[in-house]
Amino acid sequence: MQLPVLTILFPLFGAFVTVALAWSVRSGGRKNVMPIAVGALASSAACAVVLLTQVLTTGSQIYLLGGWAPPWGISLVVDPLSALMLVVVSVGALLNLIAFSFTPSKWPLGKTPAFLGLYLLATAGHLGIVATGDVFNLFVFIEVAALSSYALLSMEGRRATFASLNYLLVGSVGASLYLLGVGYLYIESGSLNMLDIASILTALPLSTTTLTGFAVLMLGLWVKMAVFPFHAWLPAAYASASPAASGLLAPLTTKVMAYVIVRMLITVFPQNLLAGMSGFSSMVVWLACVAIIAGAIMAIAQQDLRRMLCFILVAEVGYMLGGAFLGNSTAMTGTILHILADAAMTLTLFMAVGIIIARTGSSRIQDMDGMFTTMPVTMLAFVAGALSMIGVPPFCGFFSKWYLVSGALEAGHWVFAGSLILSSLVNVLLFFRIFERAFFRKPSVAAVQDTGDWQQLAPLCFIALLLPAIGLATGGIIQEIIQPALKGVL
Amino acid sequence: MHSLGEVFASHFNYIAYVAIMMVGLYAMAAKSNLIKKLIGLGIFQTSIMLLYVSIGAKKGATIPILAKGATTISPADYINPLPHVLMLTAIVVSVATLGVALALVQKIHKHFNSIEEDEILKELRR
Amino acid sequence: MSTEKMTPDQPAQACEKSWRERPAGFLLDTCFRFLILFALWVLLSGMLDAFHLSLGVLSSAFIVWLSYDFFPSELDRCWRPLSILAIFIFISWLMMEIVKANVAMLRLVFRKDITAHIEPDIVYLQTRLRNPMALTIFANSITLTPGTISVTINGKGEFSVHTIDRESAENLPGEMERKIGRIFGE
Amino acid sequence: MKKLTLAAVVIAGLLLAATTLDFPKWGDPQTPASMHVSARFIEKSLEEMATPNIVTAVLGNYRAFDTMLETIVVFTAGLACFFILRTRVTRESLDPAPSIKIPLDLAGEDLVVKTVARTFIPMIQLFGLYVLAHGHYSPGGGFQGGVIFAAAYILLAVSHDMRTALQHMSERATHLLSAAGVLLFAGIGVICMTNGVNFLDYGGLAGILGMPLATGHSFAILLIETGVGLTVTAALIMIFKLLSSHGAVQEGF
Repeated sequence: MQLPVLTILFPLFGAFVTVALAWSVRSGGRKNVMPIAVGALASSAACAVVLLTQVLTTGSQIYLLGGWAPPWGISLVVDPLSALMLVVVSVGALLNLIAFSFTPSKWPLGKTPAFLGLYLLATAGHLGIVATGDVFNLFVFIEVAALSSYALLSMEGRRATFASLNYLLVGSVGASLYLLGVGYLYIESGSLNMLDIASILTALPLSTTTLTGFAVLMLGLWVKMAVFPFHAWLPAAYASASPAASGLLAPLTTKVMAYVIVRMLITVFPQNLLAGMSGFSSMVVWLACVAIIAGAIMAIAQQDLRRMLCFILVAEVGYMLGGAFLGNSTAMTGTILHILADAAMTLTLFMAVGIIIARTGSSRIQDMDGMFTTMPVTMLAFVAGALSMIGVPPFCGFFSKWYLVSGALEAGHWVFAGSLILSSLVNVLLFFRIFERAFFRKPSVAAVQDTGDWQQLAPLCFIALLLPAIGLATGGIIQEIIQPALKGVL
Repeated sequence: MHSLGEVFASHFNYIAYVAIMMVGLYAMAAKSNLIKKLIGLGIFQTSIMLLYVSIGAKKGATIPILAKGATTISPADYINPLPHVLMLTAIVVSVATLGVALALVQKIHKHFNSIEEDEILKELRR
Repeated sequence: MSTEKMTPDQPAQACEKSWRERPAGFLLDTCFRFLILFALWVLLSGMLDAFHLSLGVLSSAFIVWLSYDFFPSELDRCWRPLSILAIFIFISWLMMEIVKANVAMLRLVFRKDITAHIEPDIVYLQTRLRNPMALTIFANSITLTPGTISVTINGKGEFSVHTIDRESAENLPGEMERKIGRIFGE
Repeated sequence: MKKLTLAAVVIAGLLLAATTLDFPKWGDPQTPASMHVSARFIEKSLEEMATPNIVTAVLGNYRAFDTMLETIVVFTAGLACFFILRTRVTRESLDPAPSIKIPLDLAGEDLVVKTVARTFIPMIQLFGLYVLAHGHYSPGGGFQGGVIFAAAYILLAVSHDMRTALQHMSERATHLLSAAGVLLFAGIGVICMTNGVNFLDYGGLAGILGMPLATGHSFAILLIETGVGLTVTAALIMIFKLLSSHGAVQEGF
């Protein structure tokens, strides 16, 4: 019954206790912080999983914070879709933390508790964004997640610091625009609760205020999500940050923002809105096409593995944006599937690259010669992630792309379908270039052997095995989670 | 159709917020100095706070603190408290963002010995 | 000064240390601090119900404990009736002086041959006052009086004062020093 | 380039201003914003939580979850500044133990500034607590009180020096206090949960303490405001120290 709030409270309390313990106990406290952080995330993940099963069997839950009924108080709304996202966020954060829990020795002395505190706060922020049913509360959660992300991403070197400041400037403008959009909705409806706003706006005739509010709010979310013209912060910030930080934020931030866009479209805004502004929708889909192609082209030019992944991510953002605005349920299904699939495969790829960086100290593509012989397990997981990213059938990436392409064809948008397929072909080129190097070339003399450290490899293998599993479960996910969410909407 | 002056008189708060917001946006986009960019960000965020607070205004109403011994409470007598609550939170958020931003700028200055964006970019390309 | 190694983390211990340093009259000093703060609380709050008064007692006691050594210890000596009398005498005298100096300034400003009469200069003074509170009050009183501004002061009682004409600084330190000294029993 | 930016900004501004013509007039009491949710807040807050200041009532009770997160944002900012800026964290600098305490009344050239600051610091602190405690009846509350309280320590650091400020509020104390504030706030929510009600439903706390419901709400608001005050004080002092000493948190800058 208290599960929705407990999912968020565990990482929050974990962060407080981590900081308090590190500064209160003379020597022992600092050593115990890692188990506390892992424990907090594990409890949160357990709550999320239990919540998902509950929601699937007994239906959505609305948790009233402070016991106040919805339009007056803040509520957490957990329906199948947000329960699934809660599981994705908490499990992703947990796996990534376990995989990188060996790195603290490399971190500046005394900063491990602060790092873990910020890591937990970022996770809690993302969990809250997913769970909340209040548009202003969502803004505050965005800021909790964002502030801790800025700090986490600034850790490694001067390039990272500068990139992080740029991210801060862009991200704050994005969040402020979102807040502005919320203000417009408040002027029009007088409420902040998502369901309440939806019912009020549906009863009112469509006004300029609602339309502008919608546009400004979406603009803010696109900035936070790194849609093409506003994408510059993403490769800069994620490619230069420490592996542990980018492994958390690259899979989560853009996907959670995509979820918010989907949530706004299917829950908050009246159904006649998108129909009433078809010009806007088609403009957004074109923008998505540009984002996909630009991301693919820029990815080809990269010499650094992580930068390349970041630009592929920019293209993936285009997939999700375009699918959400195509305006039919097949495409929306594809978008939601792709949020899930992309979170899983980005996590796999960033985790694998992070382990490569931690072992060899480099993420340049030319340093990957013979990696299949030196780090076989990591490379196998990398291959799984890559195949999923390309869209090879048993992996989950295939199914989401299938739905996106068929949605595009259903809407008659040939260009979107075409750019989707084009970017998949580019992914083939990009990844097979790497496989060729790693498989056929001889490793350099100084190459490190992949010692079987279960702590790193177990989470990686787990998430890599999950990729085909999610793919095979696609039918169930659509039936149990996506169709109820889209019922009566599209 | 209302006259332009009438529209201006009844909507001056919205026009003021847009003007301030654009000042902030311009400062963020056009200035190269990182501190000036942060000042621009501050102006940008403040304009949104102004918009919210001005939504709460009611003609002839007083601050949302109930008078002592008030027996009948009519919502028309007190201005809307909700925007104030929201903006209190937003102000705190913007203060926190500014603190983190200044910390980042200070670290950038330590690394690059400059807070001019173009100089830093030149240095990074080298 | 003790060189005892102390933990800097807890203000509590810092306070305990300063409490230990003042065995004589420390209870009276504490009460004095508490009463001043509590009077300020009542003045600010204006709510005289039991709940708010008890909050006031808690807050004042907390501040006395937390910031014991901020409170200027010199003020403790003003607690005697003689000092309170001296404070009133000093304030009323200072008011008169300020009025007098204002009139003198007015007269100076409206003179036709003003340039012949102003003679900006820096005067150096030595007072026998030593405690920081007395010196601060002295310096601020000089600045408050039109025509003179205190420029620098140090702990040894050496002042430099900027004056606009010769007469302004004529009776410094003089009367003012004596009256302030009486407050602090110096 | 700058002209292009200016043109873009002006066009965006004109577009945005054009959309505001649709907005309700300034000061109109009949807008949806003033009618729907806020009317209930104005009518019911005194009855439900014995708090005449409606802003505090909404902030501390109806939307207490927002306020908790706002406090967490401040906590995050303090932690983030520490994480970004703090240099050379050694065992010694984590537990700095300056062996000699400088007496406050050893004043040098800036005697007037120091003495005045010293006189006013306890009063500023008391004023901070007053603002915190009277948030129910007048403008004020945890954040404002915390800022004033932090300002007293910043005044100390500015008028004296960093070492004196550190002796009165060490780095360790600020970290512990900032964690304690958010723990207090969230802890009250959890205590309410133990009584079988939802997170932050102060009715649970009132039940445990055996208070009337409205008084319990009012009391709980005071407690959470104290938590906010603690975190804000500590985080702001932390940020000030880190920024003013370039992350070294010691004297000499």
